[in-house]
Amino acid sequence: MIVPMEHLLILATLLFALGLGCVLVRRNLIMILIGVEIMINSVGLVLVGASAFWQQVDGQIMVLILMAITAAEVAIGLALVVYLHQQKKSIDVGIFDEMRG
Amino acid sequence: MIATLMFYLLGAVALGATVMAIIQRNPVYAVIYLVKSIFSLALIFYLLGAPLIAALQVIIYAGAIMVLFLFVVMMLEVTPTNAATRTAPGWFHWGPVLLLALTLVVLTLMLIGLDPASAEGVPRWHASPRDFGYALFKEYALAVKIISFQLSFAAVGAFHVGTTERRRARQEDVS
Amino acid sequence: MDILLTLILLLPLAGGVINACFGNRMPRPAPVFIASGAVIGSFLACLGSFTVAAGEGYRLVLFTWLKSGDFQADIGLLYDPLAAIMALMVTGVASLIHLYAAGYMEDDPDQVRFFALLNLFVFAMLTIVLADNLLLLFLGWEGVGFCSYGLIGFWYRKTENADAGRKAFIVTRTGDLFFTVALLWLFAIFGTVSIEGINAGVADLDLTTATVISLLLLFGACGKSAQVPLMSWLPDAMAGPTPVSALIHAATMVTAGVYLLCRLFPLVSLSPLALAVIALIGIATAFYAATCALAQNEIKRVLAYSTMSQVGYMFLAVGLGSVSAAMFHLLTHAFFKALLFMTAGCLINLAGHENDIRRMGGMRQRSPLVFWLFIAGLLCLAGAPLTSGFFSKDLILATAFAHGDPFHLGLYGLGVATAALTSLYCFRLAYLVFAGDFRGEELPHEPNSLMLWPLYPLAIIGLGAGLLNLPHLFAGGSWLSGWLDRSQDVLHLSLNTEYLLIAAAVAVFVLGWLVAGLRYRKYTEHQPSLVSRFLLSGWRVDNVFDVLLVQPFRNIGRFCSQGVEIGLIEGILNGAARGCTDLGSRLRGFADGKVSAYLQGLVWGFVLIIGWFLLRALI
Amino acid sequence: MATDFPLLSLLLFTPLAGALLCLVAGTVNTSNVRWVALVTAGAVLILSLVLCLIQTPTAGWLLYEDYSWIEAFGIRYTLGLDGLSSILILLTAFLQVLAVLVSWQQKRAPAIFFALLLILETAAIGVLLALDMILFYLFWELLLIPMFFLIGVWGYQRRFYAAVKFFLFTLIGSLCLLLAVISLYLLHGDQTGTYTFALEALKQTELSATQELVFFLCFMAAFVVKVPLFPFHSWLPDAHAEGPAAGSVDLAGLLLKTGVYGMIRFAFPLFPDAARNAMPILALLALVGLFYAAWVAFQQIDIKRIVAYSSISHMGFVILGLAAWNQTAWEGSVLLMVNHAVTTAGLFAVVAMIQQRTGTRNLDQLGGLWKSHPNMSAFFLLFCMASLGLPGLANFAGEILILIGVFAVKPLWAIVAVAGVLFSAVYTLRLVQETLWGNNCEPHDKQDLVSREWIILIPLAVLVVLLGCYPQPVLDLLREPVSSLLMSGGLP
Amino acid sequence: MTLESLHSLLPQILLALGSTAILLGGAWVPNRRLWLIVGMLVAVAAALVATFVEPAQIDILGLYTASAYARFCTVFWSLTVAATLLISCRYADLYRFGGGEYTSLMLFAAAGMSLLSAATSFVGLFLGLEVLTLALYVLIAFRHGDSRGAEAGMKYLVFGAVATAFLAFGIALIYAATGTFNLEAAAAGLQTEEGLRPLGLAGWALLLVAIGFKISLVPFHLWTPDVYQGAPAPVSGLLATAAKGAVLAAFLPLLMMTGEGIADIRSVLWLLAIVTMLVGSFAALPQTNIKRMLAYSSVVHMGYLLIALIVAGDAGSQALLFYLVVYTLATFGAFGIVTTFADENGELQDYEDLRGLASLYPRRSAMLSVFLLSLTGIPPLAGFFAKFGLFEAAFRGGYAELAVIGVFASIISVYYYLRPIIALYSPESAVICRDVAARGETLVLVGCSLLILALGVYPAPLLSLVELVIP
Repeated sequence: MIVPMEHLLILATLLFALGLGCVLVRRNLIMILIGVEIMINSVGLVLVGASAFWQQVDGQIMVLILMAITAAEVAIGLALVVYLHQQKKSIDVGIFDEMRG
Repeated sequence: MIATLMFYLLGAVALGATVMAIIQRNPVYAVIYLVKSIFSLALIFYLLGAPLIAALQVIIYAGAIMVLFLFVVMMLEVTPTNAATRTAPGWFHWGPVLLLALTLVVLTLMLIGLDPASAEGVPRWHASPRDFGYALFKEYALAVKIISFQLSFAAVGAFHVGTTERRRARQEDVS
Repeated sequence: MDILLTLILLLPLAGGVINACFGNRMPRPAPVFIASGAVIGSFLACLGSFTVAAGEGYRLVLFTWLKSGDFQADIGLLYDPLAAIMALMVTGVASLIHLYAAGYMEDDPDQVRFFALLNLFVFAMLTIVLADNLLLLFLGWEGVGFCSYGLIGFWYRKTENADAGRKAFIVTRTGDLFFTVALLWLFAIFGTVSIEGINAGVADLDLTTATVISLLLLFGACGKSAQVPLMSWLPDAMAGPTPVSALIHAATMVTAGVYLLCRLFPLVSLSPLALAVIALIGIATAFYAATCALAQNEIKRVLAYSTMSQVGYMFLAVGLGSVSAAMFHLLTHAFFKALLFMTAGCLINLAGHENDIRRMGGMRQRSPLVFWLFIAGLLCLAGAPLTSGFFSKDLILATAFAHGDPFHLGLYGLGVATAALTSLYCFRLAYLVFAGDFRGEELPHEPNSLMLWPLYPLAIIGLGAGLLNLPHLFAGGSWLSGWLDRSQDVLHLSLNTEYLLIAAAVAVFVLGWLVAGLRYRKYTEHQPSLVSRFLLSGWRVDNVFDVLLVQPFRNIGRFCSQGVEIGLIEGILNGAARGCTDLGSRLRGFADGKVSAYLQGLVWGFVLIIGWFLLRALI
Repeated sequence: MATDFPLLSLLLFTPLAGALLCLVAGTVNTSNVRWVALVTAGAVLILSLVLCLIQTPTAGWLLYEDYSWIEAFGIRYTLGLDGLSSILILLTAFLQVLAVLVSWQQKRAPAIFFALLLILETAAIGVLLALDMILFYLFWELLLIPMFFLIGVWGYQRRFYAAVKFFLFTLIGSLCLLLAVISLYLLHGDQTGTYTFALEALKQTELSATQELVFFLCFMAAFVVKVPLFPFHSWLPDAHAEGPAAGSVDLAGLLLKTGVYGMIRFAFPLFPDAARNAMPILALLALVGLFYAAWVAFQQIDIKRIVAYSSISHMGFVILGLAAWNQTAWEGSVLLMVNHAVTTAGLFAVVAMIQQRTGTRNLDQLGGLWKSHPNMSAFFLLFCMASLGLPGLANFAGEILILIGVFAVKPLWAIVAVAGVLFSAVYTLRLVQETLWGNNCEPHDKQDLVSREWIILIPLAVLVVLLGCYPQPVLDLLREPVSSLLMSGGLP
Repeated sequence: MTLESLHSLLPQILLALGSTAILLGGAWVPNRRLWLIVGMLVAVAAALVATFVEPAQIDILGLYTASAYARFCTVFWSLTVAATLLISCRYADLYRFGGGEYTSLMLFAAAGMSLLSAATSFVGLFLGLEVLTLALYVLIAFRHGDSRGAEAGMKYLVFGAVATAFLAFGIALIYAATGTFNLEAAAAGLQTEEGLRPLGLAGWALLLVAIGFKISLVPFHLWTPDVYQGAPAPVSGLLATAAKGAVLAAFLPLLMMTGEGIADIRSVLWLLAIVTMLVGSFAALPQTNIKRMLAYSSVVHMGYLLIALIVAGDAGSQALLFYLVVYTLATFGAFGIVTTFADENGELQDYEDLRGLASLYPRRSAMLSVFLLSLTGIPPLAGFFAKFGLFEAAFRGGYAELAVIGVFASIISVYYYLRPIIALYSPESAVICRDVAARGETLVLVGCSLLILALGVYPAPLLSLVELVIP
């Protein structure tokens, strides 16, 4: 390992927190999805770090799986964004509160 | 030692780029910043002995997913339209971008000149593409299959969700 | 013999049930025949079986009513001298009253109900009389209460009548509470409720218990017999049809209390204190009722108060320890009071359904026959010499005098004073009703013959019933005392004393007459004085009860239903329900439809879990 | 009498079969449904009558059935019939026939209505027969559903409120019961190694005083609510007032009884010591309820609510009898329960008729009904008199036995209770007064009783008189079961 | 990847391939009914295969297992999906669903669920969950032009994506702490007293957030009512039952283990169970929309199921599976009834719309009552024995407090379950003429209610089956 695992984890956690913050603070649907991407990136960082730590290849494979899954999710998500935009002419999540209670 | 230093530098770049991505009002800028963050993470991956993942990170994330984002952002024209942001961005805007970009380029160049196998402090272990492929298609073959299904269904789903009413009506007439 | 005895009870019951169930489906006179026939049959059965009762009496158990654990109560009859003479009186008077009622109620559309209830009443009364155990007695006791309730409120379309019935029922039931407690207590002590069993076992009873039980019985009797303090229902009960007043509220039911005390006399007589209280209540009632009778304006109310007063005398007699005196007065009173009531019914008819004696007057001209019958009754009531009332009342007063101690002498004095008052209100009534000219406007409504002729035998018996227990002074043999096996009740006073007592009695009778004659010979319209208003309202007892009992009852009721039920219990329940829904709404408010809020919830949950881990790690 | 024929199961499931038949028949022709219901209810009545008649008053189970049911939990299908249950079953069957007759004119969804009535009957019989705690609980809860629908669907304006209140109240109690049963079961299983819900086995469980008290309270929570004892009675007036006539008949006649039955069959024998200690509290609540309900009844203006509160008052009496814990009082309690069921059923039946004719149950708007409907009024008067405890009519017999039993133990309780009898007279007479007497009501329907109503009221009236004058057959049947239950609870 | 492992995964493969085939076929032959029926047959076939074909090997590449337990889950989820497809026939016609796409996505979701509950490794778990979630994203927003459906899809997407991120981060942390993706080994690795243990616990916390989202535990439940309300009724039915059950089932084997690490997780679950039961119950009280009410009800029931999960052991898992089956029958049935009441104007959701429907549709109303009462736990419906088993297990496991809170929650539940029933049976009828129920719908609903009744009277068969398969 080039750095202590802790430092790596701190970096990942910071990234994760930033992504979560983005998800929480932004109301633009696309920005929320971007926030999720940031979070998943940080996951990749942890996995690669752990993979190096345990000297196993499994973690890296998990990163690959994660990428593929994310790609699929983003595809659907963005399609939905387009669909929502068609309907409401907006991608501000705040206006989608027809159902509540 | 260099690798360690690079890790911290790259981490700082990634964090900075991410922060910038988050605070952007304009999603286009955000995507660009994010690409920067992804690049730096890819470099860290490389440092951590995952060259293949580093490459894939750039190719898939930056190359596919972020482009998709950009595409949608452009298509929906969701960029803010108020006057303040439409004016040509000044140094306040360009400064961080350039700085980060510059750092990245320097670091990349340094990495190219660095042999991970011989550099001091870099672990001897790294996942060679052969190991990787072996594990992927042997142990995790099932996962690959599932992912392939998953991606195809994502396509179907995206297609279904994205289909416009007009096209659907045409479909209905056929059935 | 068993059959005859059973018939005494069964006939009125059958008559009542048949009338109640099928009366309305039968042609018109049939229910009357059934009812009267049943009672007369019962009377004949009494007569036929009278001799069996002599001595120890006759026991008959029909079937077991209730048996559980140690408790057993039978439907059983105890036909002893006391019961026999009482049953004879009840059935006899009831027969005559039924006949009278046949005339009186001729045109009433609800005749059937009337006769059904009347028959049931006779049945219940006979059950009291004949029951061999207290529980069965209690059945009759409550039964007469119910029938009286139904009959007082017979003309239910007027709410006052129904109210009067209800009042009678509830007040008498208040007395019944004490009776019930006495019953329970007696069972707890003796392990039986049989009257014979209780009377046989009283010897071992300690004094306090005996006193308390006797007092409980006394209060029970007070309720039924309209004695102080449970007397206020009787005047109101006059709302019922006149035959009812005659039968229930003069001859039979109100004397049930006296009968009860006589029936359990071995128990009651154990405690001198209880006897004294009985005597006191008796004389107090007698005096109270006599004063009230003085001021009444309705003919039946006068008679009602007089009944109360006379029953007070009977209580006094029991309190003095003389069962035969009590029974003697009970019998004579039954006859002449029934006579009085029924005649009063005729008078009311004659006055054109007018109750108020201030609007009568000159009734003698309307029907001399009725006048004489009524006077016969009044003389008995007032204690005119040689009438039955004279003898029976005199016996009681003499017994009181014979005790000799100051307490009893005081009782005697009050008794004599009451006798004077009795005479006074009797003649006041006579003068107001018969003297002068008719003051009302209504045309007379002639009583039919069926209403008149049962009065003759009653008048004769009423006047002559003194023979039943004629003291030796008048060459009598005190037959009743003998029959009841109460030779100790026969007085042995010196001749002088006896003459003195008789003289006193005659004197007060005459005194009353004279005063009444002076005061009421000529009717003058005048504003009632404060005193007479006080007396008219029965010493304002109703108001007192209203304030002391009825209002608190209502208020507690309101407190329970408004305060506790709706306020407290419902309040707590609704509060809990509202708390739940409020909490629900608040929780629901978290789901405000905004994704960002939801995401915050998610993060808070994450923080919660991490916090929980930390907490566990730290502790 | 040991027969292999599952007579008890037959008794238990005949109404259920009838209910299914009703539903099936309802799809063809709705007017036939009531006949199906009547015939079924009649058959059950005959069967239960036979069961009552064939038994001799001996101790032990007259009939007993025991099959394996759910092995995994040790739940068995155990039924047993003794004098106590047979009396109450007979009562149930009788009242159910009346309930069917009372709702003869049911227009809304008669098939479901009658099916629910019959399901209710199955549940009630099941409660009275079950000897396995879970089987008992099953039927206990099953009572709720039909009743809930009867009130909630066929009731009056505030039916949802009333139905939910009923449901919630009883469910809270039952769930406490369930918890107690489960933990008792585990405790017993841990002690002996056999996990079973059989009543007889559970009686052997060794319990500490605290455990016993907690279990007892949980059991009582279920039963006390159902009885209902003050202050847990709040659901009853609403349920009565908003429920249909048949619902009220069943509520008063069936449901309330199951509570008392549960106490004497399960709660007391299982936890005798705790029960004995709790008796003064129970008696206190019973006495308070007795007066309180009478007072509240006095203030009501809805006839049904008056009758409902009178039920609470009378059930207070019943509980007081149980609290005395001796033979006479217990026999009196059960007898009063039966009598009260009959009387109250009669009252509710007549009230339904009154409402049908006048369109109101408000005392202020009623009055003088004797004039227009003498026969109906006569029955009403009879039931009212029975209700206020006139000797010779039904309720008195039970009340006096209770009083005697109680007086032997705690004279003060009895004396206070006697006063309660007066209170019942006060509100009952007010009820009679303002409906039958007076002159201020013009009913739109002048029809006095029709033949169907005669058929309903005559048996009730006959029973009211019969139970008042000759309750001995009932008492004979009760003697042995009651004394053995008292034994198992430990006689004082 | 050997033939044996393929053979062992036959049901899942059948589902996935069938789904693909139908997708392709649907593009050529646009016959909606046909594909729905075919899809249903495929699902049933998968169930049959899972039942009767003995797997060649139990452990499949270290990702999945083919144990009796996993097969039981496969059977159950497949059948649920089959029922969903059957019940969707009329509904799909009504809203002109693309038959091929809808069916294939459903089958794909079934494959995901079955993989999920068969997972033995975090990789397998993650994949299964993502397959399921992805299919659901589309299915929830399947109704075109329906703004509520779109909103529901969006909410689910955002939540799902965030949850995926949490899940992935959690898995990554656990991997970092233990060095393995294998579920049991990972959990076992946690128990050792190492410096990395806090890392693992943090990973579990993240993981629990993701699970909490999937099975909508409080406070991760907020999306639930909105999504259920907006999604097509059959999809809501699937969401509330199989989609949650699969997640729970996946974690059951894990909780069967003992040890300190698991104890920590148990304690969190304990807390979550309490909060979930209480908050869910209270939040359900003021609901006036049946789908939202059912959503909250599902939240509460997940709280109940957590009790069983916490107790684990034989008693707990038996109770859990039994409860899950019974709960699925009832909830699915209730959503099924909502499905049958849908027409061109939309679904019947508000209680106001339900008023008086019983007089028009006595059978469906009766069935809805049966379902809701079973959820309440009233005998003689299956819900009673389910709750009974649960509370018994809780007592046995020494979690009496959970049982008591569960009882409290079921008391509150009475109110919200009874409200729609009373609305149905109120005399005044909402004057809406609804379509008659299709044959398929009737079949499914009658089947559900009969099963509920039968299990309520005689639960022994299911109990012994469950006993047979518990891990």
